[in-house]
Amino acid sequence: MDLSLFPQILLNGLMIGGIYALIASGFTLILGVIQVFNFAQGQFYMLGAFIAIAVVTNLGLPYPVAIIVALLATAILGALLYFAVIQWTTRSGFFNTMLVTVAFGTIVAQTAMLSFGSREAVLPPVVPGTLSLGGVTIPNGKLVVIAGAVVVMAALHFFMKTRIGVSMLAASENRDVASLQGINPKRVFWITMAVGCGLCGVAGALVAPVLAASGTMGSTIFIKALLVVLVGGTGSMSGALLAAFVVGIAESFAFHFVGHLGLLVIFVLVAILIFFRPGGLLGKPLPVPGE
Amino acid sequence: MKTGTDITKKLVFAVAVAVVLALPWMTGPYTTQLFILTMTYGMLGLSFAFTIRVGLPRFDSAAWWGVGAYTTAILMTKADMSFWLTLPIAGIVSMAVGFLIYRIAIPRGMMVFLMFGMVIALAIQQLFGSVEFFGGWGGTEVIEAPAIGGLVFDGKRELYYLGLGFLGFNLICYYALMRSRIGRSWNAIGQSVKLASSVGINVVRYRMANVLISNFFLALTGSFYMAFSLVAVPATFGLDKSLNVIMYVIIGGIAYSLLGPLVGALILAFVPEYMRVAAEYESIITAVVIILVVIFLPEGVLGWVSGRARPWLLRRRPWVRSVGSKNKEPESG
Amino acid sequence: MKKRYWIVMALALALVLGVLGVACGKDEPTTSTDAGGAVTTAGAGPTETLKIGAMVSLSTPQGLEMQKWLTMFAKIKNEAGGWDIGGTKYKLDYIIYDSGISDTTQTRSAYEKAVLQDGVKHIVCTWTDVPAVAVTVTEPNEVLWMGLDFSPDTLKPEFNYTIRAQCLSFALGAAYNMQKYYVDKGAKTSVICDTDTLQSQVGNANWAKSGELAGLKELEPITFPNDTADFAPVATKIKSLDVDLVEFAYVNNPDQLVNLIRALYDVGYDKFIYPGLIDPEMLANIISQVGEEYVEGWSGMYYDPRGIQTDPEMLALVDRYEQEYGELSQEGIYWIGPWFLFEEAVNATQSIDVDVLTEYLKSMDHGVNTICGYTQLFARPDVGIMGTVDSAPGHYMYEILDGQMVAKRTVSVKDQYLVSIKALGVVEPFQKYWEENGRPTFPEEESLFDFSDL
Amino acid sequence: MLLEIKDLWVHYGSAEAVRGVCLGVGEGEIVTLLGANGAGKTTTLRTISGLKKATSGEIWYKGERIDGLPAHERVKQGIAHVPEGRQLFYTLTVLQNLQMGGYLWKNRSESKKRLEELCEHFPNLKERLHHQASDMSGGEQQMVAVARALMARPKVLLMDEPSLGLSPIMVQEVARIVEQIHQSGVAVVLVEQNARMALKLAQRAYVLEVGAVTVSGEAAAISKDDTVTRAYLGY
Repeated sequence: MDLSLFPQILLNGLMIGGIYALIASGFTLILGVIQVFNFAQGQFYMLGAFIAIAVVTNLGLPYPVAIIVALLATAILGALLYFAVIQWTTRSGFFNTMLVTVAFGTIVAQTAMLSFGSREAVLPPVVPGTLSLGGVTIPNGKLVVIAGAVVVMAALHFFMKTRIGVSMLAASENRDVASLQGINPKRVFWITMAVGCGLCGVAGALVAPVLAASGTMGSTIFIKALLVVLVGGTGSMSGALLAAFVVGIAESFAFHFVGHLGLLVIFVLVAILIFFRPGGLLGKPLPVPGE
Repeated sequence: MKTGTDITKKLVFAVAVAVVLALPWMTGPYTTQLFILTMTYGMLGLSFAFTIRVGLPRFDSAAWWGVGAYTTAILMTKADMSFWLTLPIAGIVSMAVGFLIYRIAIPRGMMVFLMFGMVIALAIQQLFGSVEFFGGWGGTEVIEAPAIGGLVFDGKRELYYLGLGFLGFNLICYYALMRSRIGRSWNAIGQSVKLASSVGINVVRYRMANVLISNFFLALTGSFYMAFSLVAVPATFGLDKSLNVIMYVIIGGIAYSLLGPLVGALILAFVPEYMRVAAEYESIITAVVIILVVIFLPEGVLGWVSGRARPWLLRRRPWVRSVGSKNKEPESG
Repeated sequence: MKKRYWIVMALALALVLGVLGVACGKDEPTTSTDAGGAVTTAGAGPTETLKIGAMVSLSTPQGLEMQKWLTMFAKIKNEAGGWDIGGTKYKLDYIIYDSGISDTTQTRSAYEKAVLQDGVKHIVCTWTDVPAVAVTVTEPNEVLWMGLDFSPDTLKPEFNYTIRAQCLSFALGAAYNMQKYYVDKGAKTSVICDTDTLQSQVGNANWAKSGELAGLKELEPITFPNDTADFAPVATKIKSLDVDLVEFAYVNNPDQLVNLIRALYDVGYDKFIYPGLIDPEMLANIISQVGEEYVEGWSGMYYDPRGIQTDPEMLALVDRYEQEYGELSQEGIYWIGPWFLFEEAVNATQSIDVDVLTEYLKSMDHGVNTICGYTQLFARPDVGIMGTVDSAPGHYMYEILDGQMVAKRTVSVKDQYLVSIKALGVVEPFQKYWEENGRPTFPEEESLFDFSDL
Repeated sequence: MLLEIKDLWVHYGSAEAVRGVCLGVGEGEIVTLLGANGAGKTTTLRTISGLKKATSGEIWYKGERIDGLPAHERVKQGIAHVPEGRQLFYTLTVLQNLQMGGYLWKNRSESKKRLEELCEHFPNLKERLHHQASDMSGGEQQMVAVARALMARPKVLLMDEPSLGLSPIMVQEVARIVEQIHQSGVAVVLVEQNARMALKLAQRAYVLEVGAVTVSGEAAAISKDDTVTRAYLGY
């Protein structure tokens, strides 16, 4: 095959990997800390993209502002999801809570469908043009996405080192003992929901200029994020990051060589990986509520 | 006192059986069809509730349902097999493929099983859709309705009774299994994996057995589905269907592993029929209703009813409580 | 408990109000089941109700769009005091059913609800139902089905009430017109790129055949899963094939199309692109991504009839639509074609009897104008169906020049019909059919292909 | 009395864990709870710190009823709890563990000051601050757990089996630390398997049997009580 394509395929993998990383780390954060399987994660991603587009096209604000608005809006909605719904259902069990997030996701998705559905939503490229490196053309837009994802992941890394961040980790490890330190679990929980959902919102906002938005963009990316979590192992942010890039790049190459069956190939590869490395690449075994 | 309740119980049971048997003669074909669908979804729900007994939630029920449907369809069209012969084959195929996949997932615990299930749901659908052999996204068709001798199951009533047969078989098997020795081990695992393994139960093996049995019945449900659908299309067997199945179980009451899924499926099949709302908002309204039900009736409709009904009517299964609840408190002091 | 109760109730209320707000913000709430608002002219009020069913998915833009159009047709009829059929005024009740997206269960439920519960005898216009399931309900219950079908599932001589009023069998004329355009510009090799769906599995093979007929060397099509969001891998693969033309034959998801072209641009593909079905808004989107010189060429779309459509009746409908719902949207406009055939059949026979209507439709020998141009039903002697059951649908052609979509013309029914027969290699049975029944007559339209080219 | 518990009843499901326990802790006092496994000692502590909800009964602290408060609010009031089996945050470092203990200090320098103070009390923690908590030995983990609880400057420290699973030398060390805490003016409620050590340290003692207090009084007196010595001291 044409070797010059290699860097390009790699770059595609890196870009989508960055997005997976954001969604997957939001997901494992929520799963780890609140033990909520947040099904609405993908819908928050979709919402983030639509909000960013609306802010740029309707309000005429610059793109970086749109990212921040998308982050805040999805974070607030995530906290709202916690206050309005999740906190009443956690006591009645894991599945009940999960079902509720599914329902919430449906509401978000169908509402988006009804309000944005028949319109195309595309942002003009933020940094137009391409970069030429040794015969390889690299579109700037993709680099922006990768850079954005890295920046957000770094910010998340530092956030997890702050008092709030550490208290989130503490609460995820042992909720009772955390409350014995004076940590208010409820506060930690809604902050976690906000952060986890906000990460998805940012992911959506980041891809908006590159991938455009559609009402259905959230559903499969969520499954892919699960795949990333399986590969990376939960509880480990670095695992999620690594796995996201691994899955992203593998997917990119698999599509190139096996076409539309690439996804199946990835599934098989992941199954094999998990067979040999139960904890994923870096992580520890997944938390199991009620076991 | 006791004999009194016994008589009432028998009476209620007899009336219930009579009503169920007479239903297709009391209602129109469309309502009968709704009942057939209810039975199909009810059976899927039963299988979900069955694996929940060992603490494993399956998110791939629709996928294995599809495996059953496709096996039957392909065997009937390509190998010209009779419908009845395809039933055990569908079950075995589903168990065999399931075994290969779950060998990886089950030893890794509940959360991996759960996520794996979702991925499988997507993968199997993808497989059906993009592989030519399975008929692609257009699906695959069965021309012939199943028949025994002169009795052809092509009308609504016949299919209703066929469905009852499947459902009855399913219920009896699950009931017997739950009551058996292996069922007690499953209960123990459902209550606490740690405790169960500490008393020498091989958790992985028992879970595997449970899931494979559930796979068998899911595939059987798929075969039954082919009997009245006659067409299988990949989109039917997606993750959203599996989520619906869970909805039936939780709405019905997750603690009621036999009646719960059926009641849940019944409610969700019929209630929207009488809700006259603009169809594009239906999914939103259903979602809101589900949230409200989960918040206000966390034990499901049956749990709510049984709080008000006489206790013998619905026997609670205490073991399920431990599955969902978090942070179990130590019993020592 | 009390506090919690109120919080939740408030939330539920807020959600419902929010949803309604969204609906109202969209110009007008569209109630599907009620075709009310009928203005009854004094004395001659509608005496009977004619229920017609449509099967769409209400979670797709196309479905929502079709709902609007069809409800509007009913409204127009009712405003005029009902539909006068054979001396009886009928109040038209166009019932839109949600048949899901290629979901056999939901399709069956929707059809059985329509046929068994609501007593609908005519299903006119469908979108994402599963026709193979549909016919198992409609045929035994003698219900007229005029819908959309890509697959050969419903093309069986024993089906009596199934009219494939919107299908792909005779749709290759459009492809041929497009492909010829690029061949004239020097394209030699081509690859079709499409989603991995039923439509593409059936359609792309045919599309490639018309490409060969037009003189292109068609490579193995590239398909991608329907839910793909990142098209960079697809574009990379296309780039590696080194072809002269990329055909986005049936990609009709606007986001995907914009993304695809964007991705091609990003990897540095610099040959022809047939952008498929786009409208000016999408074109503007694409141009904002890649610059106007990147997407020059031919395009087919059915978005705005003005400039192409000359029939004042159709234009009036478009105006009415804009009055009712605001801006015209392209999503549903093509798929409502069957309604016009149905309307014509009812008006011609002055009957709503299913058998009368089917008989008329099966011997229909002329095209009917729809918003997207002429549609005509033809027989399928190649599969043993001698009645006209399969449609050659109308289609617009645009040329993209300097970032503008310049309206050119419709693809003629004649092209659609003849090119398809030739490309699919079924000339022989048709020739035999023509010898027995005479050649069909086509509407007056500009055409590239003639009987002599067969 | 600094902390007073009146007629406390606690249930796990329908099982009674604590049945009408009354006890009091004075300012700066060491009180020990003795009893066999399952007597309700841990449950009593968990109820005081708010991890477990009482079925009935009252908990008074500094003249205020606190049984309605959630656990994290009680920490704010000055009740710290070193749970059974240490229960550190094993994924965090020692320093982070201690910082979590000082979670309530909004003021960073205040928290830092307290950390330095504690490092003086627990000299061998100082050099291991950046180690992962899971890498520490059992005794060191116990030190971290105690130090973590002390970070919040509590008035009452609830200690659940601090010497469990430690070597005899470490048990000595734990006794020394409890003594030290006592000297700094913090009241201690000590639940201990090692009844001899507990009685030596404590001023007063309560003996629990099947969830109820059977014997209570001065520690010195109880250590001479025949039934108690036979049951818990082994002679």
